Amino acid sequence: MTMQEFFAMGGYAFYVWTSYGLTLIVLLANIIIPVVQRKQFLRSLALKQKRQ
Amino acid sequence: MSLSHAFFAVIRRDLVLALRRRSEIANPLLFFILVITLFPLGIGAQPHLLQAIAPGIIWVSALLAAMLSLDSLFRSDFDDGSLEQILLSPHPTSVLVLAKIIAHWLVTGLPLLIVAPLLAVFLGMPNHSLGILLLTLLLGTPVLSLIGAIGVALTVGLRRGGMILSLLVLPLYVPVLIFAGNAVQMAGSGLPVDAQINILIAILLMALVLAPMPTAAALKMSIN
Amino acid sequence: MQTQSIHSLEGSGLSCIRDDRVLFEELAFELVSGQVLLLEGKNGSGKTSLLRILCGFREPDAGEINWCGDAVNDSPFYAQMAYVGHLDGIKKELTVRENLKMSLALSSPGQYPIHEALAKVHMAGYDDVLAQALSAGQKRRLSLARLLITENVLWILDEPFTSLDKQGIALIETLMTEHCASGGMIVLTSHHDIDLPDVDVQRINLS
Amino acid sequence: MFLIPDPVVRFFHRMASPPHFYAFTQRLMPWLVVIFLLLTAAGLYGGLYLAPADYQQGDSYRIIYIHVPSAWMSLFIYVVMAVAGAIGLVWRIKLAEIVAISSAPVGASFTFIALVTGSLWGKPMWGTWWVWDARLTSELILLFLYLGVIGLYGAIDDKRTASRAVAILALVGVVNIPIIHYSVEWWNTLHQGPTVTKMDKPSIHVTMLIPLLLMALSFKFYYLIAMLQRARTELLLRERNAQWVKAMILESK
Repeated sequence: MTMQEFFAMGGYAFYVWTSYGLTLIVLLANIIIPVVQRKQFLRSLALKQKRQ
Repeated sequence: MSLSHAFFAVIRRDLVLALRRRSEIANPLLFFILVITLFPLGIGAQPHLLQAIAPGIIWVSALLAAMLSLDSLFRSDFDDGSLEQILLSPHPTSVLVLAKIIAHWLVTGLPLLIVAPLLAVFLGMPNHSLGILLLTLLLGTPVLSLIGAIGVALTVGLRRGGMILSLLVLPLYVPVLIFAGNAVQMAGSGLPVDAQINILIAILLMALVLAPMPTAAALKMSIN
Repeated sequence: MQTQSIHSLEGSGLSCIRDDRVLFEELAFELVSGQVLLLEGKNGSGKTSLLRILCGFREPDAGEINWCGDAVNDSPFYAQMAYVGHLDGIKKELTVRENLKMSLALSSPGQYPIHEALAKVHMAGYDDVLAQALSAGQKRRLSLARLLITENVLWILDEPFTSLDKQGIALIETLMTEHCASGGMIVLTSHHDIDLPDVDVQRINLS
Repeated sequence: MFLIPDPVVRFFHRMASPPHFYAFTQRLMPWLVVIFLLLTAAGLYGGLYLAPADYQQGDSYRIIYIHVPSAWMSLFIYVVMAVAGAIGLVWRIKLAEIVAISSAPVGASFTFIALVTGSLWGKPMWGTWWVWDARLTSELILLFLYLGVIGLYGAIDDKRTASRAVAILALVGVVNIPIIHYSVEWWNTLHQGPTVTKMDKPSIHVTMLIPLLLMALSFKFYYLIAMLQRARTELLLRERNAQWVKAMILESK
């Protein structure tokens, strides 16, 4: 199987790759959002402590 | 005093209150009639079309009317502190809550049954399915009150509980809608509907047994 | 109350945190029949929160409460307590008598029948008046009448003196003294200083 | 408790302590990520490359490797959420409450993925984006249930109270899900006939089955990772005044 054939997915490329791409985005977002939130929160806590 | 005395006292109190307030009975009923009147205006009054969707329309409207009426179940008790007194009673809260739900159904659910024949005529439903429509309303609307009580107990303490209540409650109404709506539809085409009715009875019994407990727990949570 | 046995209410290690603020910590008290516990403190110092914890409406963030030696939930606590809170629990569409009958149905009959209780709170003859026609002070006295008609040992009162005149305050003080003399006990919050010469009053300052 | 071996009890006891949980999950995280990546790589390689095309559906069936595991996860996570909620409700374990609410967005995401991929799979198969197929309809209702849980948690300001509300709601939901599922299935067979069921069971071959199971397992690990990340954030938010959080921030400077 060539790379081209692989990406063509037998003519269903749009459906298959949209599915996989969307899943990737949603799953990544689910990790990134809480991690970023935590980092921000820790930073604000550290600032608060410095002020005291 | 005994539990059964407390149970009936709560029912009687809520019925007296509803009678003295009146709008509590009238509002959901008017809403129910109004929504059903809107459908022929919205989709056209071809008799066969209306006839085909009549069971669905009636049941969806009943669902919405039941949901709109839910707020009055605990609202005034929550606002004036009666709910605190009920929770402090040595009697099991779930039983007292069941009494309140029954009273609420008598006030808001039962009237739907009374106007349903009129609406069935509006929508041109065949006469032989009227009995089944009434039966499904009789079995289904108490379930709506019982399940709805859980949702409203969870949200009664919130300032903007209305929107979230519909999100909590409507998905749980799906089984009732499916079986009841379908029973009426089948009855219209002269098919047997024993299965649907039996399932509705089973759902009602389950809701009667299972719903008061989480409702009581949710009220305890809401009061704090 | 019929048995005149000694009851006790103990709290130990109680703490309450609200919105990140520690209202109280490691709070302990012990109250026995015939005593009054007066909670003092500024607004927002946690007086009402403590009362609501005693009622079981709120969970303490730490600590426990015992009734006669047993945890509140394993004891007949709820059959022996009555609460008059910030909200009066009165249905304005019901008459005075109907309101009291409802309270009675939720609990068990106590020292006084309804008409005597109404007389004691200076509301004789108001039986058939709708509660919405009552003044604030009358409503307050009506909710206090609830304490007299139901069976109870412990009264939990949140600011019982609000919207009462001098006469009304004296009336409650009399009722409280009588209640303690017959083996009852009371936990209350108040802005006013209370005048109970014949009663053993404990004070907790929450600020 | 006497049925559970002692070390297990001790493990859970220690895990229920917030600082220990926070530190332990931090150390655990790299391992979870490595296992997840390995499983996903193997699953995708097997599913997208090794497995042959379906004789009826061609390559479009390959959506199965995310659609079906997502649908499984959506139900699985709801049950986990209800169980964790019940534990929090009964034993008042703060971490159980946090696990319950941290599961909800992950579960909702999987439900959303199952719906969208189902639709994307349906388009070439049925010719339309949406068919009132039993599984898709059930997933849609499940999504509403998840959104209800998330919305309720957001609406209640006091987070301990909100956790109790969520636990009650999740328990009610978990009792209702089988009933909803059954009723939708029943409704579906009645109205649609058996035309669309071919999506459920492509004549599955071992080379197709193994990647599917690998993906299902990899999603389980993904759930652990995402849920723990949320739980750690939520834990910090709730414990922001605790001594251990202050100590930790001092150390990190």
